[in-house]
Amino acid sequence: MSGTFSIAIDLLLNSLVLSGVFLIVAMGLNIIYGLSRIMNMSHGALYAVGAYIGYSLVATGVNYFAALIITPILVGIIGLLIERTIILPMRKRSMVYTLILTYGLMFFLDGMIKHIWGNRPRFIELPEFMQGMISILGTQYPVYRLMTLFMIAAIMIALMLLLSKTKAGIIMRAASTIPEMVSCMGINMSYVHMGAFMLGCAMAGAAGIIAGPLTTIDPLMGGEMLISSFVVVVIGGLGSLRGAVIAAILIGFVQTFTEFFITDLAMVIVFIMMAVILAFMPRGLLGEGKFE
Amino acid sequence: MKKIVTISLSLMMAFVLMSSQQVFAKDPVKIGVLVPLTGIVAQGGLEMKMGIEMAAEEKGTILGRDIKLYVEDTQVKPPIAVSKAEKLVYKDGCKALIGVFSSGVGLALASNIDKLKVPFLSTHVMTTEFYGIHPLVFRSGQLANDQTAVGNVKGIMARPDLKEKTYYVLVHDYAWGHDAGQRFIDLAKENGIKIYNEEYDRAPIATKDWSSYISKIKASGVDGVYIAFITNVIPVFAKQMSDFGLQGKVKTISAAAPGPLELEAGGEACFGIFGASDWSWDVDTPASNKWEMAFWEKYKTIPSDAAAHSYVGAMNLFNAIEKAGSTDAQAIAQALKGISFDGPYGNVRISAKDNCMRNSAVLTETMAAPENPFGAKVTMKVLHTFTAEELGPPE
Amino acid sequence: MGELLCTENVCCHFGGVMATDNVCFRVNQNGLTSIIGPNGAGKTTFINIVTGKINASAGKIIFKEKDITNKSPHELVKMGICRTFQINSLFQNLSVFENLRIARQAMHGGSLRLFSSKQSLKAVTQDTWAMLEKLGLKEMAARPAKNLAYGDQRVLEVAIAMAGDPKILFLDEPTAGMSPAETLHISKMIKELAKDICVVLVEHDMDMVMSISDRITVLQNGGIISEGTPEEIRNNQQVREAYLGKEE
Amino acid sequence: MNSTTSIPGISKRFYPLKIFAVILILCSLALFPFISDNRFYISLITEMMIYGLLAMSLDVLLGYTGLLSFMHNTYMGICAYAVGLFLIHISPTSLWLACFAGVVFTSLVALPVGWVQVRTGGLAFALLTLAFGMMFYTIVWKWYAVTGGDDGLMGMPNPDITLFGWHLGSSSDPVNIYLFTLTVVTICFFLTRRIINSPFGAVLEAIRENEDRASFVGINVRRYKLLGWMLACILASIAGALFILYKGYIGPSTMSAFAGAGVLMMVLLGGMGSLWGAFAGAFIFIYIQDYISTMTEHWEIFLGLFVIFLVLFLPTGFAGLGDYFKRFRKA
Repeated sequence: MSGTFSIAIDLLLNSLVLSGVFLIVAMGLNIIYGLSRIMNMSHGALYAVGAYIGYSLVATGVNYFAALIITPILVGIIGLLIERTIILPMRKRSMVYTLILTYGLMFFLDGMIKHIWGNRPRFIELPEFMQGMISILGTQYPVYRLMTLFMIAAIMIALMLLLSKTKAGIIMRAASTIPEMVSCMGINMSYVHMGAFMLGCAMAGAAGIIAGPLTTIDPLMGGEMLISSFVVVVIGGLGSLRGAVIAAILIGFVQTFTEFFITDLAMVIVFIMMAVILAFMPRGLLGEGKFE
Repeated sequence: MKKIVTISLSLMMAFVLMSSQQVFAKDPVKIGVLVPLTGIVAQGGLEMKMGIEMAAEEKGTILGRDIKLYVEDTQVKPPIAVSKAEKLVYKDGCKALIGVFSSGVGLALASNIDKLKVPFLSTHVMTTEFYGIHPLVFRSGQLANDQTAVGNVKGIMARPDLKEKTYYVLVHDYAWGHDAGQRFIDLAKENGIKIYNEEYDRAPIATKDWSSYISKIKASGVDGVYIAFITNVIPVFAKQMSDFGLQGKVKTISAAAPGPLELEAGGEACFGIFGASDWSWDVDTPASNKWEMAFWEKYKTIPSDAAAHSYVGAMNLFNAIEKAGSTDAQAIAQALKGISFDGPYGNVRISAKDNCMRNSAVLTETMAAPENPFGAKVTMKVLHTFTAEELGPPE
Repeated sequence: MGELLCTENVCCHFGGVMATDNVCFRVNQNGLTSIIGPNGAGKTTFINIVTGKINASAGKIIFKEKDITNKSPHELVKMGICRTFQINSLFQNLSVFENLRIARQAMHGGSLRLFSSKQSLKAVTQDTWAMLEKLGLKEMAARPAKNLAYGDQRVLEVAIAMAGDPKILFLDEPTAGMSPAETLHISKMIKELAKDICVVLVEHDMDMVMSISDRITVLQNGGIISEGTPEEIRNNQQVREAYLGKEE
Repeated sequence: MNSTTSIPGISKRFYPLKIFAVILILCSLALFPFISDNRFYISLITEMMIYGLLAMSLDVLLGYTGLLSFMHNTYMGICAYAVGLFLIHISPTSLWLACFAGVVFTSLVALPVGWVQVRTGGLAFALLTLAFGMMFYTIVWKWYAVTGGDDGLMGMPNPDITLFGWHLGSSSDPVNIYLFTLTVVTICFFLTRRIINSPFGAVLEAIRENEDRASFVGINVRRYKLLGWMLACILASIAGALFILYKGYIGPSTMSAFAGAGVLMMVLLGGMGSLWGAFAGAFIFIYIQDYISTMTEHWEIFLGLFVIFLVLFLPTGFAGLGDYFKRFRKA
């Protein structure tokens, strides 16, 4: 009996961890899309950049928790550079062109990762107390994976506080519903777009360093995460932050359980769900999706 | 009017560029090298390229002519590998093709060899379908799946603690993975080794997060796992197994040798991987030590079996062209049958019967590395050496 | 003259807001009926419901004794219910000629001909030229719609609706943003149209409405507050309150 | 000028010159395999023509109906697999029957997908093509028993090309395949040009310009979007049949999202809204991708920079007609 019970706990915790990572990545994508209507195809690559920067920081002796703070900031700065150089001139262009531009950016970032860090898989050296196992309700579960849940919860709370309490957060939320009105109130929209893009990239970086120890850090990790985050964002409703929370949990559980029971068709089911939502509920689960 | 100008301009440019490349230098012997430089196995591909380049440098000249290597990136995608092979043969005029990491790419090339009409010597393709597949297609590289299965099963039978275990079989979902998994299961059942899932599990190559597979292994309660993964992914899987606390409890047996650099990255979590493979730098023979130091001086990276296979394969090819006395495809093919070369892992002979190599091999287990010039922390300790006859297949 | 179209207590609400509240509206074979009312009275919403742009939450719409509630726009247009839009909605990059020709072709049929050339639909091309002639847009036939002056674009908007051989034509503020001269030109054209087909005009320009309408319906908060000839409406107490607010 | 049946706006100037340019290009392409016996360029140009046909089919969807598809290569892949499986399992000699079966099968698959696709528009349509594309990609990749999974289809026979009993040559010889591809692609090009300039094509352009207004002019928008989708998918499936005859191999990587975006770039490179622009885009993209990847291991960096440069400084593509896409532009 204890066998199936411990499997259930394993699966439950694995699903929560996967949902958490999807949530942070999808949030970043949604913030960028919600505000400046840009579907950032290079979001996966920025997630990988975050993982690699985290690895390098920890490898050069920086404490893991310090790296946890520094990495999103660094990736946010990279996001700033990207936004000011190639996204800004694209502001007035149609959605298709920004899609292809960020697609080219994905190629560029993947290539740079390979150039700087090479092809070898990398592992982040976790602090001592995080490496062990802990028994939960009778089953052994890695400490780090539990820590991930807390870290993700902390990031989400910080994001909620930022969006609801701070001035910048309120401006961003307002701009995502009616951009024109915000610019009429004398707020320089170009700074708002810049802030949104930086925040989105920082979220991708944070997801990267958190997911680093969970999966493998290698140049291809970006590509898969991009497809999964698209699925989550679409099912939650494009640009809807609340929708992304529900969709991330849903997809995290569906993917983990289907991979456990019917390994082959796991991803097919996920894509069928995406297709059904897009065709019959384009505004997403909560109906808050924004299309143009 | 503007449209017409742009289209005729772009076509003229294309024709000019194409025709300008027929320049004739003093003609060296051109060899096409097909290795994956991007994608999941980029590290293995890089090591193969190093092995071949080292062989070319060591060989110097063939039939008094220099050796010119044309390297192309297959990206582990069969359609791209086929177009690159066409480019190497038709455009660059290569007289032979060498390399190729994955069975999928190898089989795609083999099915197009009639168009290419040049000999193709694979140095890392392990599928058993290569035995006698085509008169122009040869293998001189990593042990084939059947040979590895024999090595692993003999290794398990020789150890009482491993013999009693029940094994969970998990493979990468492509031709090589299925072949390796099926071979081991058939041979294990013949020898009475218990297999938990005879319908072996298949994981996508791009899998990064092994947690769902590991929970299945944990749930099944097995005490052994047989994995047929691409070399670079083996240490990653071992690391996640140890993260989930299974390193001590579940013994990992691998159908392929793990890459040395990945072992370094994995560190202690990768200890205890058991498996048969051609070579590891722990092999203590004069030829092996000499080659290791030469490789270390040249590339300053830990010598790997991928580099060793490709080095030996390249030497076999160069010697065959020398023996054939010409770069004609049929002559080279004829010379390749039965040719042999004494390299880091002993004598490697290409059997005339099925164009595939026979060579001795070692049974290894990963553990902490002794003092070594490469600064390696993890080694593949040699437990036992198999003779070529032991591994077969019979000739 | 028989009744052409009538709506029986049509309602439509977005969430809590009751945009159209039990509207019963009747129109005859021809003549010009105007719908007026303060901003937000639900004029455009009502037209959107009748022309199929949005679905009615309740009530029925009868056209020539047939129930056409919530039918899709293209079916309604085929039946002769055409409309223009408050904000210009043209085929921007297509030429003025093509804007009209595609409307004629959609009505005339022949859109499924894959292999014959556009010119092969002779009747369609001739009708389009005739229409351009009538509306004085002939010289600009080859220019893309986006390069036209705003006034001409409004005329083209009406022309496209006309190309559908409408039995009943809904005009949504055709004179919005027009100079007095252009407004005069358009109202003369509308008066001309109303002779043989039924025209329903939604407008703010009071003196234009009063001068050319046969009947006027006044909407407020989604419901009809009064109907009648222009004179009755001019001195109707409720209408004045609706517009000018109650005298305290 | 304004006779009652002429249509203004179609420029008749330089018409003879245009015909001459087209004939010149076709002849030079037809004679190329006989001039230079370098088989690499013969197969490279065959591949360029096949991807040109695929890019043109995407342009019918994107440049003429205003519908963006991320993975239009899915339907090329499905047809290639269908033709391959037909030749391997049913009859290894009947080439035409295999191609016909492949195209019909792909259309039967594309119809229900199209019915769902046309319920959406704009970005939702694009993301839906990504969802369906990835679904078919995963099915093909996982169905190891039938499709050979990641290694693709093995053991493709090379049937002879026969026309009404007249034996033209075996499909294993690149020159025959080159000429066969050239004729099929040229026929498809002129047929598509004819359809684009027909009343049906006019309806598609009206939908691209203003979908809302189109339904208020009496056009059943969903039906015509579906027909436009089917036309694009049939052309893509023809490209799929040609691909497997040329390559003798089909694998999941040809149907991947990565390859899908490549086709999209060919259309943008060549300039949307011009059929021959798609071919120019395909020629240039494949040449650059082939050329860069042999130059350096890190070809991805340069391809990325090239795309960014292209979008920033040359948005309308080489054929200069990209502004058909004004409709999406927010200005």
